[in-house]
Amino acid sequence: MSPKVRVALYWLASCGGCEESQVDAISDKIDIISNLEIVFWPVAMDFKKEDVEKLPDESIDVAVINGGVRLKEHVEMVKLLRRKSKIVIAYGSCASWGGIPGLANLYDINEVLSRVYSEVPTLQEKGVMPRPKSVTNEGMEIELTEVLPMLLPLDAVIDVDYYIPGCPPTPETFLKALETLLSGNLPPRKSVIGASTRALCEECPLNKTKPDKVLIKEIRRIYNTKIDPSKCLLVQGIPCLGPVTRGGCNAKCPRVGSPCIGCYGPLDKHIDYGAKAISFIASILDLNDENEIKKALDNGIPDPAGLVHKFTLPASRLKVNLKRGEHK
Amino acid sequence: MSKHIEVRPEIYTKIRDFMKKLGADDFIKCFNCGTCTVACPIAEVLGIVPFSRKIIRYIMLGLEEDLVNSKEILLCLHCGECSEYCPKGANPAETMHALKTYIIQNYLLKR
Amino acid sequence: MRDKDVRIGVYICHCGTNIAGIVDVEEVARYASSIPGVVVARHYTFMCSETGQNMIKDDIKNLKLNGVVVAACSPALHEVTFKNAVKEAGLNPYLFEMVNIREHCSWTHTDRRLATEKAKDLVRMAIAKVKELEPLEEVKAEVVNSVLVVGSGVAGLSAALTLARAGLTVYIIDKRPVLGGFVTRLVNIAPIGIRGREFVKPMIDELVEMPNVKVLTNAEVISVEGGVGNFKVRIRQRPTYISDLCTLCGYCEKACPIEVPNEYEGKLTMRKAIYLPFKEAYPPKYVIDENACTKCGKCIDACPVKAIDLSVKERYIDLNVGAIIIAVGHEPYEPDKGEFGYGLTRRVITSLQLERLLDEEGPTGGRFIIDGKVPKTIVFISCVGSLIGNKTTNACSRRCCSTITYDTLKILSKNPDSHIYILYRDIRTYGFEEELYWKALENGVVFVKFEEPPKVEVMGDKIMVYVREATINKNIVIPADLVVLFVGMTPSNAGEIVRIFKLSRTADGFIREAHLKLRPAETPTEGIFLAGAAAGPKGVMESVIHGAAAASKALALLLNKKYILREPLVAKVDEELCSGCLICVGMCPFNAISVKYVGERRVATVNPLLCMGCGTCAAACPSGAMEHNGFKDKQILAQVRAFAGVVV
Amino acid sequence: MSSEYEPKVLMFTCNWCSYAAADLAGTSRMKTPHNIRIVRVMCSGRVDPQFIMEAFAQGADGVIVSGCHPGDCHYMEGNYKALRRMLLLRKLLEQLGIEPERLRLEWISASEARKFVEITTDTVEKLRKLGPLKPRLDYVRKIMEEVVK
Amino acid sequence: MEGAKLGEVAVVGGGIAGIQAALDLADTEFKVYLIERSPSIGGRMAQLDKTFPTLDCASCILTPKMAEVLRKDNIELLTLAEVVDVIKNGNKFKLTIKQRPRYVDTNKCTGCGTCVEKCTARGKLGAPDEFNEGLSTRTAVYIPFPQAVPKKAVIDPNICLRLRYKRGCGICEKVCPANAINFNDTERILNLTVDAVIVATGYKFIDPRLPELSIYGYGKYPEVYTNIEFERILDARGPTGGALIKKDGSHPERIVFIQCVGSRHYKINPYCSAYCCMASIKQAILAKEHEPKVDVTILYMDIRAYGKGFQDFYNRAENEYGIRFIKGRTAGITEDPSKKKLIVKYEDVMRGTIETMETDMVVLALGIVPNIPSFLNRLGVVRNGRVITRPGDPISTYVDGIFVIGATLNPTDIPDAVLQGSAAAARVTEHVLRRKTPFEVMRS
Repeated sequence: MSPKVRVALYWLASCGGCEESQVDAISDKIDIISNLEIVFWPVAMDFKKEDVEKLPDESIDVAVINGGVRLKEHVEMVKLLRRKSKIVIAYGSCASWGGIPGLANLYDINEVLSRVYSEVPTLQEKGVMPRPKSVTNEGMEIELTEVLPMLLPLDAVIDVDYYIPGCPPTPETFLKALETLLSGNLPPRKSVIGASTRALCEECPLNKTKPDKVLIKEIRRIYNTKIDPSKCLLVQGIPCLGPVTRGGCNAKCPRVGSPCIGCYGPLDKHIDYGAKAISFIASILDLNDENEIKKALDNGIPDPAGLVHKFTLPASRLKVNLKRGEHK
Repeated sequence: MSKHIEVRPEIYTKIRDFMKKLGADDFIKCFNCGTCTVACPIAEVLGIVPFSRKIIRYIMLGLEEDLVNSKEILLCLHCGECSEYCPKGANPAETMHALKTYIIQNYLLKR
Repeated sequence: MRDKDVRIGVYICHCGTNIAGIVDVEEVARYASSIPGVVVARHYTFMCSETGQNMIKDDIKNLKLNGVVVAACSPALHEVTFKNAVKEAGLNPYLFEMVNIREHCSWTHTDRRLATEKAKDLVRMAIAKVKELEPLEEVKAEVVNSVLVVGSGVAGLSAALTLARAGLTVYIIDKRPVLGGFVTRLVNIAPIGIRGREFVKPMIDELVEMPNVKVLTNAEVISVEGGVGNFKVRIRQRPTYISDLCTLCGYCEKACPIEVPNEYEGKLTMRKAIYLPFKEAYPPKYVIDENACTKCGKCIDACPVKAIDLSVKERYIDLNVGAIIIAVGHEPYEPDKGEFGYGLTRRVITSLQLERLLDEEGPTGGRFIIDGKVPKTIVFISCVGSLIGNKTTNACSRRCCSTITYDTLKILSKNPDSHIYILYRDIRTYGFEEELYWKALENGVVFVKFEEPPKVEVMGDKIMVYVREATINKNIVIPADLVVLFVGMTPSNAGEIVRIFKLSRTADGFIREAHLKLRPAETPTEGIFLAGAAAGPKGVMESVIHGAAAASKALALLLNKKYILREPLVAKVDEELCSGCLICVGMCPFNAISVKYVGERRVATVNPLLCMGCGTCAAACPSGAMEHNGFKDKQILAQVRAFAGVVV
Repeated sequence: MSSEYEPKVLMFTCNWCSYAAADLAGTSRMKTPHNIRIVRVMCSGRVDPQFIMEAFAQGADGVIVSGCHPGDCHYMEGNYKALRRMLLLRKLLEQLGIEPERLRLEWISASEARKFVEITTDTVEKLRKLGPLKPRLDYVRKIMEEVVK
Repeated sequence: MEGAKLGEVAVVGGGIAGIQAALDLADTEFKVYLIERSPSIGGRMAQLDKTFPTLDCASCILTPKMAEVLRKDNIELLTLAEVVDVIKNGNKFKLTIKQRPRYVDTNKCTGCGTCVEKCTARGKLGAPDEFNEGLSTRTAVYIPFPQAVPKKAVIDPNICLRLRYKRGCGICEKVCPANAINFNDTERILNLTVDAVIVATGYKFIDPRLPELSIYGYGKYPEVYTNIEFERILDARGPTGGALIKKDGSHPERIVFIQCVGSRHYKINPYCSAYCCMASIKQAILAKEHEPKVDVTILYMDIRAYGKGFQDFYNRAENEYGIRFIKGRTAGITEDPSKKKLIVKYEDVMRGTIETMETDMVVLALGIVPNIPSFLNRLGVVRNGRVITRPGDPISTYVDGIFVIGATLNPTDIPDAVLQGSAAAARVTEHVLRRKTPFEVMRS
């Protein structure tokens, strides 16, 4: 066998789901495990930053980073890993486009912090803000990294070689991606690996139940709608993002009657995933009177950004709510 | 509709028949273009404007007392300039001349 | 973007001083030459002239251009001209973009610097788009050598006759029960002086005998699909209860209990629910007025040849034609009740009713009488419905002045000692028709010009017409026995026609031509032509000519042609990207998108012959697989980025 | 906002109605503001919300989408689809800090040159009061540049 | 019958009507001979700057149609050619055509204009430029106008020194890069046999120097122009480069248009010339656009704004451009030598007052009469100066196969002329395909 592949794994503004999927994927793949040499994996073992700094540049074969860039410390770590690794992979929706934490970009960072540290009802001491430097009771000086004014996807900070989509990417996606990487002929840089090049509908078992004209009279909410799980959700008025989202998860959600929420992200031709989703959902709303349309949209989609930019806001064309920040 | 003067078509026919006998009924061709007024040497001087065109309108609309009281008919020198310039060949000069005889015969002598 | 091998030619037109007067054309040309990919940028006084076009052709050949931008007038005028020039030089005509720096720039701005700045932006945007354009081949479409003529007035008949004589199959339809249109109600067609129906009769007789002509009365188009060379038209024919067995004996009419005003006679007389519109009408049979008929069935029993069947239902006919000629004519303006006294007395009539009174076959047998008496003093008021009145098209109806003078002569021939006054805004007897005006004068008709519309007051059997005779500074009143309102021409339900045939209208409400002077007999939609008063007020003879002109365009399109070339600016599916989500299928009103299988993958596919090229499906396609040739995402985005100043 | 700020307005017009209205405004020599740049599409139904997002991201201060009056569309229903998309897009844009007045959807028929002039002039007036979009975009770009340094 | 020519047609007259007829015929697979008397097609419309009511520039409408005439390979263009005789035999027509010498080989000449620059017969030795209605002069060898089709040079034998004296000069021959000059070109007689003839020879202006029109002082006062001359002044390609200036170069403060000059007059021409009301309104608007401060008045008897969009154009002229419309007629124009102004005395009929207006320029809306070629007289279709056509079909004469369109028939404007052009093409198609006379109506 060729020498072991030296792998570094790291996580930023993450929920740990990506790690779960990585473990699920390779825990029974002895041939793969035996081939890997993990040089840095702080979430699992006690690796320190110095361990990476000691390594010669580009000595790590693959760095798999998940989670969005939220803190100043994240920026330093990913720059370090970039320097030390030949290939950097953005693993999962957060690393690729900012993910759900990216929705914080809709608000000014001070609003976010005050919400977290003073308005949340379960707080005992309200208003205690994180301070960059402080002294513990034992008199030890400790530092806290600063929160960035906006959350960024990985490729906004460092040069990313490949993306593996999903929240989290399914084990199959991760294995397919690994297979592609280890297959010797690497796809062009910056391409999405492990997933399909076409939209989810193609894999979805419910797609064939569509009538020949997909037109809906109203947009319904999943939580208060009794749906027929054997039929395409979109046709029943549920805003399923399957048609505009990349396939590769084998339609995990629609298969169990839950609409696709777009975690596998945009397709290659999209320039703004959210705008494209807006376009197709509005187009099939078969109403012609302006007030009727407004009523249907207000009832069906009270929070458009939440629906169409759940995973992609920081990578969208506008990236943030332009009305927040000092520049009101 | 206070001071609306009633149009009397029979007057127009009466005058037209009279003028026809005198061979001066070309005036019916007039389409009110106003060249005769400008061509007339004395109209502007005497300040009685518009000149022959106004008379022809009176005839066409049958405004009898306007015709009788109009001094233009008597002042007209019959120089013929207006007929010279008239684009319609409506011969206003002849009309004024014939009209003078008509007014004299029917109104002045009777008074 | 094929930046390395991009070789673009940019041409700025002065259009005399129309553009160069405001826009600094040298500066725009200089700026264009500074943009990467542009190998030549010229400016010339008239790019659309032969010299201008040769300039483009020579550059394409000598400099091996693979993209052309022309900044000049609106593409509506000369996009075709320049495309042909590019094509003749051997370059694919779809690697060309036109920039409107005249109507959208020099003609609408005054500040030279800002207008030049805008022209430069528009040129930059066009260059960015041309870099993304791809060569396209025109779509070869089968052509059907038949024409549908909508409307059987003079214009429709003239067009149908010319096309039928040239050998094309012609379908001519009319919403009314008989052919002939508005002109059949006129008593004298200038300059011949014969009745309207006598004028159209020989045309109809020749048409109906031709094997390649089909006539449908009581018929209206309800939907049109497809495009030039291959229209699918659905026609609804309201029930014609009476069959061809009818021998015009008239027993049914006697038996019919229902009486309604006869609109053919200008509502001056009554007619039965079952009636013959006018003498020698075609089709030669009686007609049942659906709104009036109570289906009592008395006529069925009275009919000796059992020609009447009241249970006939309306039927739908589908036609497949290569071209359509819209000749739906006009509707005479119907004054409101009380407008200039109309409807308050029988002594105020419209010019339509006058025509019937002058017709020997009319309600008064040609004797010009009202309520039995010969009207001594008659006052005509012109421009009602055109320039004056409650609802006006604010446009001259062109024919009223000539018709007024012509009718006065006819009245005077019947009642020589009537006194006729014509109250007018302008007497517009244009061209040789001036002699009608002179003849009317010589017959003692008095013309009074008004600036304020005259007022009409009904006083017993006298109608007092008050008007200001400004030329002698007097307010006069004419005690009239009869007032005739000369009603103008208004568009005949143009709203409906425009909706079905997807056309548009000009400010006066009539149907809009492609271009008043360049293409007066065509509409902007390829394959749909326009003739007669539908396009705007017109005389009978002018309608004959307009009908022939429309026919000439249809002949040029269809005569001896097996196929035509259609614009390839249609939608196309990238089957590698299509996920089969079928969102696009629901978007297409023309059913041009259907489903097909690549292996076992279901994908969408577009039929280029049915696709009209609107691009709605491309905007809706969630994965970007559906593309709109000539307006692809990358092409429009290039323009958007160039708009923001991005020089790429 | 400062008076010398000249808003940049991108206008998508449909080929059959609004483009012809713009032409008619030109032939009638009606004066329109200099800030409008027109992109011609065959139907307002072709305007993809992505184009509008790109326009704002590139610094357009306002975007007008104009088509034929409902019922008059040369392609039957293209304008209805534009209406639906713009209504939903405007809700999203509001959440992303773009004032709704910056995106207008108007019906302009081929003979309504005066309406074309009124709408373009009114839009530029409103955008002058709203102020430029560029400073906010520059602020975001500045943050991202600092992070990458 | 795909592509096979349906027949051969002669179109006499290369104005807008003739060009449209030729184009439509070519589209319907006819072989067309377009016969034009002057060196280039385009007719009167080529001299126009703008056209009513849309204010499109005339060349934007005309030049592409002229360019298309060249592009159509089944249209053969015969310029400097006049139809001398037309004889009908069977259902064909034999045409005798006299083609004047161009003295330039059209295959070689590229229209570069070098000869024109070098020609010695210019200025006083030159000739009045027909394109600018004689307001400027042109050289002996010249190109009629920038967008001429064919854009080739032509030599005027009356003023060319070489052609008049058989030797000397010949500079154009020396400088011509394509040596296209050919001094011994001769007149040619051509014979054509065609299936149908469309006559579109346009109109003639009433001579403004007629004694009855002397009251207007045309020719006597320099600042009295006919409307076609005024159009040339407004045109950027015209003598003043589009600047609205008087002959002495100064800007006019006031312009007066006088309608119906040589029209609606019982002695000169009883008919209305149809185009001139709208032409004057258009020129008034253009004058206002060139010089917004100029004061413009139109003296009219009736404004004949009868066509589509005309009334709207008239309203806009009055309300938006502030052009004064006065119903009235002048009895003559005199000059105030001291102030070098022209005096127009007229009656404002609607106010019944005599007005005397000082003006800088006067534009006469000159009447027109059909320009009927002599061969039509011999075919017996002309009676007292008017072409007689079938009552049911105004463009078909009683001689089957002879059609007459445009101003040759009656005074028409451009949209109607274009329509008549297409209609004539349809009539020819009918005539050839069915050999049946159109509209057997009232053969009285």
